Amino acid sequence: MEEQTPFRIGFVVLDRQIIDGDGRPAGKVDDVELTWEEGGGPPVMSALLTDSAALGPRISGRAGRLWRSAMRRLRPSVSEPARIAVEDVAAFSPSTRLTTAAPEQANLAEAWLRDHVIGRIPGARRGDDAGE
Amino acid sequence: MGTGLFVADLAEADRAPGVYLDVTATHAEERARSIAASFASLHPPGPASDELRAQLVPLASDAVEELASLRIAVRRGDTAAVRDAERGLRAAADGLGSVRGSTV
Amino acid sequence: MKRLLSFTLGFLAAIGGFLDVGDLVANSVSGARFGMSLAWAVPVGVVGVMLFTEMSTRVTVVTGRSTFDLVRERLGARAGLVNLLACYLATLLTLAANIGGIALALELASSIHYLLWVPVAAFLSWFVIWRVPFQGMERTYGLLGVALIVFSVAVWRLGPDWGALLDSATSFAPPPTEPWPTWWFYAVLVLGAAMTPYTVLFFSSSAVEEGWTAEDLREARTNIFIGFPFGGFLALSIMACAAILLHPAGVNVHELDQVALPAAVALGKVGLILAVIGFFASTFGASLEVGLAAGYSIAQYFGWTWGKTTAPVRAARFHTVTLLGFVAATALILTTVDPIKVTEVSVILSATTLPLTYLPVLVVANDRGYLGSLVNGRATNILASLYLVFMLALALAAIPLLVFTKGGQ
Amino acid sequence: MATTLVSDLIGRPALDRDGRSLGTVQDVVVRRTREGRYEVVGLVVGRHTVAGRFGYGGTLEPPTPWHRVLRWMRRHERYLAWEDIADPADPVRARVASTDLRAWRGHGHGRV
Repeated sequence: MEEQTPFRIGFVVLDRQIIDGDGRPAGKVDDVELTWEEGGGPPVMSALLTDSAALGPRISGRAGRLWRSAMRRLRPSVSEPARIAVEDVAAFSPSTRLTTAAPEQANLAEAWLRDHVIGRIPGARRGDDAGE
Repeated sequence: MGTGLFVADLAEADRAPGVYLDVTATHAEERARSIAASFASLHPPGPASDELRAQLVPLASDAVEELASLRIAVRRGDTAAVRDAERGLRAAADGLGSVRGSTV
Repeated sequence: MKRLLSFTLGFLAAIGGFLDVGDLVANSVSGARFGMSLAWAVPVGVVGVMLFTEMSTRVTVVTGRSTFDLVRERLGARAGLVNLLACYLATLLTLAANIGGIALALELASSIHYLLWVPVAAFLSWFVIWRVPFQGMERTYGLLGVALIVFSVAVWRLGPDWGALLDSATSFAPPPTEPWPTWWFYAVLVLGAAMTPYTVLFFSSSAVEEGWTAEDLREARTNIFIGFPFGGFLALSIMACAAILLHPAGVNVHELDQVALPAAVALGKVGLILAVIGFFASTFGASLEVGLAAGYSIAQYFGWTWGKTTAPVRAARFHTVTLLGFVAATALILTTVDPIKVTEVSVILSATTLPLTYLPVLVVANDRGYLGSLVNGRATNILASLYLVFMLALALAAIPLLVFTKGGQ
Repeated sequence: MATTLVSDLIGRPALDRDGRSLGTVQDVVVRRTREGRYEVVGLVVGRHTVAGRFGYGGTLEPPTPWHRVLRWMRRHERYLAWEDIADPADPVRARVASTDLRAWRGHGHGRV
């Protein structure tokens, strides 16, 4: 992807749907991490953060704090949002496609619910009925 | 009460399932009862309206009684009782109509 | 032949999907109280929902991006979240109203108290979402929903004075005895019932579920442009029945059983049975669509795997949220609050949240970067802009009218 | 190897050389270099409006009445190239006066 034209993170990366290596949705880009190298010069986009906990800072004001505390109570174990290195990103548009599988952390809630709630209900493992 | 009259007509002509008539009559009765009760509990603003209230309260309770007898008749499928209830209802309706006519 | 079959099913689903407890109540109450003077609201509402659904389906089919995915992208996380919560609340209320509607319809067929039916109705709706394949689901309630044609036949059988009906329909004003604010409240009710956000969300998301691509756009459009107007015709028939029979008798509609009265008076037992079947199908179909729409909106905002057609095990968060939606809605109705009042409030809330999802879809539908040559044409844009202003006015007026007229007293 | 989050950067007040407010940081503009790194090339500053995101780049042609409304709502937006930024801390200080800044006419998105 040799595209050189500059683009705005807010338009192209933030809040975009992440599709992991095998085509499954893996959440939204809730935040982006920038890193300054020692040698000075402009920072570089180093990672994408995805996890509803990462959404907290983006919802500024009281709602944001409410959101963050709720998230902490829901999942005390997970403090850091899931981090995806920029190198794993194949393309940013139309959605953020990864070359690798999504980090395990992004799917913690999905896995927990699958094993403890949904998996328990009979018929949960029925095949995809592709619309038939 | 309009609903009650419709239910009575349908019951007499046997043009609707009894189950439906029973539910509709019961709902009509419940609504009439709550309206009559809330009206009766209203404090009449002045002496002039006492006379109006004296007319309306009994008429309202007549209507509720007629709807109750209609419900019972419909549930029993007793068309004769339905016809009586309908006559009573029509009378109460005309009574209320005339009161409304005089005041408006 | 398969093309024709899938066409008719889509067409039927659009009818069955269009009418829900909100339409049944709003049109019948307005007809009983105002005659046909609110008839204009139905076509206006139908054109609005057709326009909105066509745009959002076109955007979803071409970009593969669902409505709430785009809402968040265009509004950003914060404004998107406010939008999501407002729409989710309206959708939950609509779900509760329709589950109440199913229970009331079953009460009419069994004279067992509707509250006993509520858990059954909720479980049945959830179970169909959980197990029954997508088109099978749409086919059932779509076919049964057409039973509501009985109201159109009833209008004809009641042999109304067509001249008087027409005068009332073109009067665009409340009957002398009725105040303007109440008349406008019921206008918002009829419009809100026709232009429900969940219909748009369900229709566009189901395009993704059924794997539609740009080629299927033509079929999607025929479903919308024929199915919805036919649904509007049935809504008008319900209003006409109430206007012809209940209005002169001074009967105000407070219960679902009264909505069915004209069908019984005009066509006897057969008419009544068809009406009750139609009630059951439209409220049941609506519960499925609203239940899914609630799950879709949250899953699409957070970017989870979503979709009824994917195996539940692979969309655990989506199915959990959908299940919780059903539990919350059932709990609300079990508090013995009057389902008809819940219906009216849910319609008012839907009308208030309508522009929140309409605006982002209108913007994306004009973005060549997303739709290429399929962006809105000039005519569509003019109409869409008019409706944007109209929907904003509707949204601003809805709640004040609800409060001022104390629920349309 | 200091890192910051875009969410911290967005919303930070921005001042020009003479201390006059440029509004707040609205967005970060990056460009992919030959080595495949995404280097920040500048910031978009201005007054926060929801419409800030609506307008996107050149590919949006809203119906005529709305086009003017959207452009009017985003009239405060200015583009601050990274070289013109003296100090990216809080608040962001620019080396140039606000008058010489132009809005960012870059490519919105599309097939990036």
